[in-house]
Amino acid sequence: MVLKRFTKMETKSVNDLVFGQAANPVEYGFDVKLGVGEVIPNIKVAPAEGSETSVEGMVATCKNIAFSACDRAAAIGLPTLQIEQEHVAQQTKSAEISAKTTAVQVEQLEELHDKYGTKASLMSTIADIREEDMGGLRGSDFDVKMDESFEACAENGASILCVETIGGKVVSDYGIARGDIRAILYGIGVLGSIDMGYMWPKIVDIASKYDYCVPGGDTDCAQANTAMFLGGGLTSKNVSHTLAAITRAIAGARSLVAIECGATGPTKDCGYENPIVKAIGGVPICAEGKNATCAHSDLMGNLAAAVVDCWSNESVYNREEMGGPTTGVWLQSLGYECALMNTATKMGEEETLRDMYTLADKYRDPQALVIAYDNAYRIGESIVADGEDIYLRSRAAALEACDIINEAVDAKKMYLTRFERDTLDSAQKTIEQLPEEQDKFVKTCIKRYGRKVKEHDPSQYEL
Amino acid sequence: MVLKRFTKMETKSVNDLVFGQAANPVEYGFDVKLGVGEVIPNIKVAPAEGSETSVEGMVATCKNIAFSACDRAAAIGLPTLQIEQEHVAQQTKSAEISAKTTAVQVEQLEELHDKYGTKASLMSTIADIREEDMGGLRGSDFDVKMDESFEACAENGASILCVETIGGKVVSDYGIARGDIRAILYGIGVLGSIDMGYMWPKIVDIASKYDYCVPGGDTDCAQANTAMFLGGGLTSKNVSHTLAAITRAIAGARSLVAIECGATGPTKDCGYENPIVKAIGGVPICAEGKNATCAHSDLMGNLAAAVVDCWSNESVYNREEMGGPTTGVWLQSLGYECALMNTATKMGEEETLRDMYTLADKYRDPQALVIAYDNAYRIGESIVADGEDIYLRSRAAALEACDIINEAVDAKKMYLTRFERDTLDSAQKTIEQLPEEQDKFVKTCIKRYGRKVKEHDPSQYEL
Amino acid sequence: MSESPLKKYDEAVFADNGYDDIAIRYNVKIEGPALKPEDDPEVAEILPQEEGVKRDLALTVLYGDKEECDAQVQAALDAGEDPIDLINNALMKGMDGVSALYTKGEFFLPDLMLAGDAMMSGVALCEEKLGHKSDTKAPVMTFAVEGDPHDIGKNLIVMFLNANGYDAVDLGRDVPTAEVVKQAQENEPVLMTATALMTTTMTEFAKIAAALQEAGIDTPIGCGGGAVRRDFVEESPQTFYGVEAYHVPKLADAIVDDGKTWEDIRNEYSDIVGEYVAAYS
Amino acid sequence: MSESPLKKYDEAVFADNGYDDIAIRYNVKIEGPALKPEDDPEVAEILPQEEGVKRDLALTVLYGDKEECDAQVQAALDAGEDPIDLINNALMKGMDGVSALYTKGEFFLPDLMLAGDAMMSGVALCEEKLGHKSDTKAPVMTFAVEGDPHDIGKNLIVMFLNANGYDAVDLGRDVPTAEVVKQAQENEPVLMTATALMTTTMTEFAKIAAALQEAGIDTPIGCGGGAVRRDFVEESPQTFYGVEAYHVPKLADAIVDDGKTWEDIRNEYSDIVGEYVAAYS
Ligand SMILES: [Zn+2]
Ligand SMILES: [Zn+2]
Ligand SMILES: [Zn+2]
Repeated sequence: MVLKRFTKMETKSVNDLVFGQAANPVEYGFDVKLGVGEVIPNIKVAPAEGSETSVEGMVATCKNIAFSACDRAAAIGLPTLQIEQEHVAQQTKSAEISAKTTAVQVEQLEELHDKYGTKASLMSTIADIREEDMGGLRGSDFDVKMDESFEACAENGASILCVETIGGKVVSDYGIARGDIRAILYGIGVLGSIDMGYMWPKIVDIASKYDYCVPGGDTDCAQANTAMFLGGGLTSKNVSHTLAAITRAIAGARSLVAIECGATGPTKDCGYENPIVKAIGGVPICAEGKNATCAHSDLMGNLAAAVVDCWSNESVYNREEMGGPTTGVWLQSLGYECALMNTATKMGEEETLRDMYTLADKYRDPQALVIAYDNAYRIGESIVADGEDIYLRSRAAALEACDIINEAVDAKKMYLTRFERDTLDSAQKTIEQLPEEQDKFVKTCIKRYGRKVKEHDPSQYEL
Repeated sequence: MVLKRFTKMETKSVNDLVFGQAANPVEYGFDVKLGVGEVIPNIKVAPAEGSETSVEGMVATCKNIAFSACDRAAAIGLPTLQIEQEHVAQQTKSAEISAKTTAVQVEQLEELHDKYGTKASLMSTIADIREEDMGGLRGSDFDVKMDESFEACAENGASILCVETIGGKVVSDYGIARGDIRAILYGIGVLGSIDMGYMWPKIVDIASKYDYCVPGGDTDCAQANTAMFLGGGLTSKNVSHTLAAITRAIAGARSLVAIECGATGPTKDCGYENPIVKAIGGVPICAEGKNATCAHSDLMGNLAAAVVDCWSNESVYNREEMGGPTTGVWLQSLGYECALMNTATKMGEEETLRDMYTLADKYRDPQALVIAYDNAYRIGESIVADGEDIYLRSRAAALEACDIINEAVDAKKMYLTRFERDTLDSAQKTIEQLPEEQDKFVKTCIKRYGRKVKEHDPSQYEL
Repeated sequence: MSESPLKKYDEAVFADNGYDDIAIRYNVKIEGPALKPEDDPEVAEILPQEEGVKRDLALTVLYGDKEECDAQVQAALDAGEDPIDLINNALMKGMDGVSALYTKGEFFLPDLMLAGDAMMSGVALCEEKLGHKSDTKAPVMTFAVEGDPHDIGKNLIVMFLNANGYDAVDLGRDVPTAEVVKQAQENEPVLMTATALMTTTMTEFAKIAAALQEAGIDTPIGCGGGAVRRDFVEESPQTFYGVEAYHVPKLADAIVDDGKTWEDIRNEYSDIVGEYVAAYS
Repeated sequence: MSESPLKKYDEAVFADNGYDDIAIRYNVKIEGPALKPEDDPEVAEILPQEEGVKRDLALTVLYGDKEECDAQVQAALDAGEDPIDLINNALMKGMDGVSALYTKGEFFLPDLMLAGDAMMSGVALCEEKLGHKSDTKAPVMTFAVEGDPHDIGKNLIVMFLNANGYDAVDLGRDVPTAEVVKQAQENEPVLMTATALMTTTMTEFAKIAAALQEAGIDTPIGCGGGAVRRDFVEESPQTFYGVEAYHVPKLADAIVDDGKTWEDIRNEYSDIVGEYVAAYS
């Protein structure tokens, strides 16, 4: 399949990048419309431990989650409810479980829609159960099982199909732990993009068969989020936050591939690179931040909301709080944040709120800085300038991120530790010295990482 | 003690009512200043079950909470951290436990302050362990124990002393369950106010002995929040939300008494009547809303932030989430919300954000409507107009709330169910027919509720 | 006062779809047409059909009018009506109607409380005439645990029990464990409910269960309240987690009519109370 | 592109106290003066004092320079240096310096990883010369549980073990329980670590513990990873909850040197790892 690469920006101006609005809106589920103004909550709850051991267990836990979500949505007057079912491996491996867990949640959402008129939808995120060194990425049993799971979900009423593909992870993991930007660029920009080009046409085909269903998007969870999570807080001492910032910019070039294959958004919540994808592709995005602290800590809890269309809590244990089931607790926090955004939009002050969200974090950390919507737009422009070549555009994104950080440092807005400063300088120097041709770069990388990363198998990427 | 009743508004204009700013700022703890612009997070975690059985258990759980809070504050770059220690009964009953749990948390906060320069403080909320029918409100063993606990906390470094007094609860509980507005007015407006007038001069005296410590404030948790919690969500079928709204207005007249006794704020988080108190008394307030869903569900998650100075999560179990200890998880959500407000203030857009917060909930429910800051200011004005008389001002607040709701209904902005409509009409009619003199009202109430509420003992209020 | 700063946004906020773009008052949105309570088809089935003293009496309960109820009961008794007949076929029928409307969402807590007050007062008058207590289904004991001064949840339980023909033995609030054991020995309840608001008072549940076991009393204990969670409750034997006050009579029925044990209740809670309960699935 | 819409707020946001009113980069704020790693007083104590091949070698590890390290080791061996002496008094000393700097917050993960790569490569050359494996403190087994393809946390553990003189027996990721038992029988580790990312893979811990018990193997199992909680882990015997990857060597030391059991570790975790650990207090 020859992809239509983006070579210009779908979002015409940086100021058009704002929550709730997208150049290319999308409709799905029970009357949900994204990109035309409203921001909606996306609640996600992890199946309780032990529930994975039987079909009935999985169905019961999924029903429980959907019931509690619908109950709270009605209790507090939410205009729209989206549930995300992020598969555990056991779900994806069984078409029966995929079908039944989807059906039971869709049923609850339909009841809510019928009784109250609430707009409602279900995002089904299939687990990427493939392994590069065990079975392989293409045509393996697990690859086939994933196709079957996508089909089962769509057939049973899923509104959106998503996935977090893992192509290139074995190499980027190596690079992230060692601060090796070349490995990161190869793992994410090249290998990740190639693997998405294999997976996404299949997903788009399946979704297109059902009028209530759309192909959502992908996230670089397996790679850029590994850098972010290991990067941790300001006082952590693992991965450099400037390196994590560059990694995020590269992820923008990668996650765009889903859209190039026909995905329409909403993309996946944990893709902190989504502002770049939205800037280029004009699709509505999911995002998570200050109301996803149940799942992880980031340094951009407000900024992540600046251009969101679907606001998520990422994940939480399914159990009871004093304030009720965690499903209701976190949905309510999300729903109220959406209400704030939707109020700003009605007031005609959405740009003001967007700018508040952004400035609340822009200089908290370099990782926040590079995905601040104005900088995300800049990175987007650097990507489309080299849009036809997945390697060159990833490299351009990385260099643009370096420039953005350096400019902020020069303007005395951003301050770096020595570690952050050193790793930024060294990464920038390395990138600048990389070859101008994809072939040459790939050849060097295969030689270098074929040896250092024993799980890496270039043939899985047709390299 | 003769109290200086408020007969005019400390907050000069309704537009001066905004988060982070107060007519009468206050300083306490390690360099914390409230009311001069910055909104700060207030994290509160319930001691783990079982920890209450020993001094060591209580100290360990309190240390754990403070450690996790300080750790997260540093990790995400919060300029200020406030911890609230809301006592369980066992803490207040033992001066030793009060002292040691306070000291261990203050020690953590001081370390944070020394190492990072973080501004830091501890709010100590003593449990009201008195019971009207068993031992009594005044001079009982439990009353004395409370005094000792306040003293122990202040002596060991507490920055703020607070309490949720329960005067009048036995009568208001009766009234709330039966929709009897007269009992509510008597229980909150008269009995609650009288009891606060007994308790608060003692607390103010203790705090005044320590330069780092201030007397914060009281909340009508025991009464107005009972109405709110029983009122529940839109689909609940217990207490009427219009009645709960009137109850809240009355609570404003009551909770003001702490300020009249010398409390300086910040007041207690769960006092949803605080906007009224701030409008009249000009003191900084705590509040809770969309980031307190761990503890309870309200219908004003954003609106509650509109005029806040200290943003709280109310309470959460002390346990682990995927994102770390609940202390860190909820502190981060709070801290990020504060960052949003502080950013708006720096941008000069604090009024815009305040109005977004307010409009996001103003017409979600009548309870939200009456404490929207513009209406809270109106209710404040009605209170100070009768400021000298605790009964008349409570009645005025109740009637103003009725007017506010009716006006919004007439303007087709607020919609009511038949139940809400009927209970509003009947309450309004009842209130309008009440006597003009406090003595006469009290006499009728003693006669009526002395019989119906067996726990009620008017002598506890010097009636 | 000066004009509200919010006024300038009114036009924008109420434009187009209006406030529904922000929040929807679903309670208003789904409200059906107004109906007199006695005209509700289900209630019409429950109430005495025949015009007369028993129907009138049921209606005073339905409307929660204690004074009128007292007056009518007294008049009926004076006119020689059978007190047992009045209780079972007038007062309790009115209460059944109230429960039906509450379940449907047509009636609310104050309706229930005032009807309960009227019904209980009428029953008391009848019992005075009888010279002894009337029959109840069984005794059920209620209390808030030691250290817990909050009792509004427990008071709701008492009201639901009385309304459903149980003898609610209410020990009050802040009740020491020894007192619970003593009262359980005296009253032999079929079920007891323990309520707690705080994490540090719910630990009493385990102590109560242990004390009862030691005394050889195996009555199921329904535990609930503010900070209480199912997983915590189920760490003790003999207990189960109670979710809503109005579930209690149905749980008592399951024990009395079907011999359900506390283990059965843990396993079949949703079925017993007849609705989907998230904490039990 | 057009100018950033945020530009207009720059002046306001950076006025007065600047961005510190919103967020403070504490990592920058508390940073001490720059120091060459070998000049850190603690590291200076650890490194060979005397100028010469061993100090140079330790420095190549300290700087994570694998190629230079390989070259120097080879040259030293060719010059007749004792391989055991090189391992213990040069390569491991460099690594000890790295660990010290990491603990202080002066060194970071990549420093550790690159130093570890250099050290391990140097050790391999020495062992080649020796003709056999060098001594380690003890074998420790590591794996990600069945169904879990995530292994970066486990890889960190492996690195920390090697850096501290343990023989890390790495079973990889997605490891079936039967394989765990088999490898435990063969390798007789003093400790094993099981990692899991999801709520639905952490349930493997219980299965592994049961299978090991059945096989009569009572090696402590440190369980950790993404969604893992202490309370869940402790539902199985023989396990404890592991909080940070860098804790593992200290836990292994406690087992090897002080004979600590899994129960001891549950009770003394904070003491053993030498820091306040919130999950254990
Ligand atoms: Zn993810
Ligand atoms: Zn409260
Ligand atoms: Zn409270």
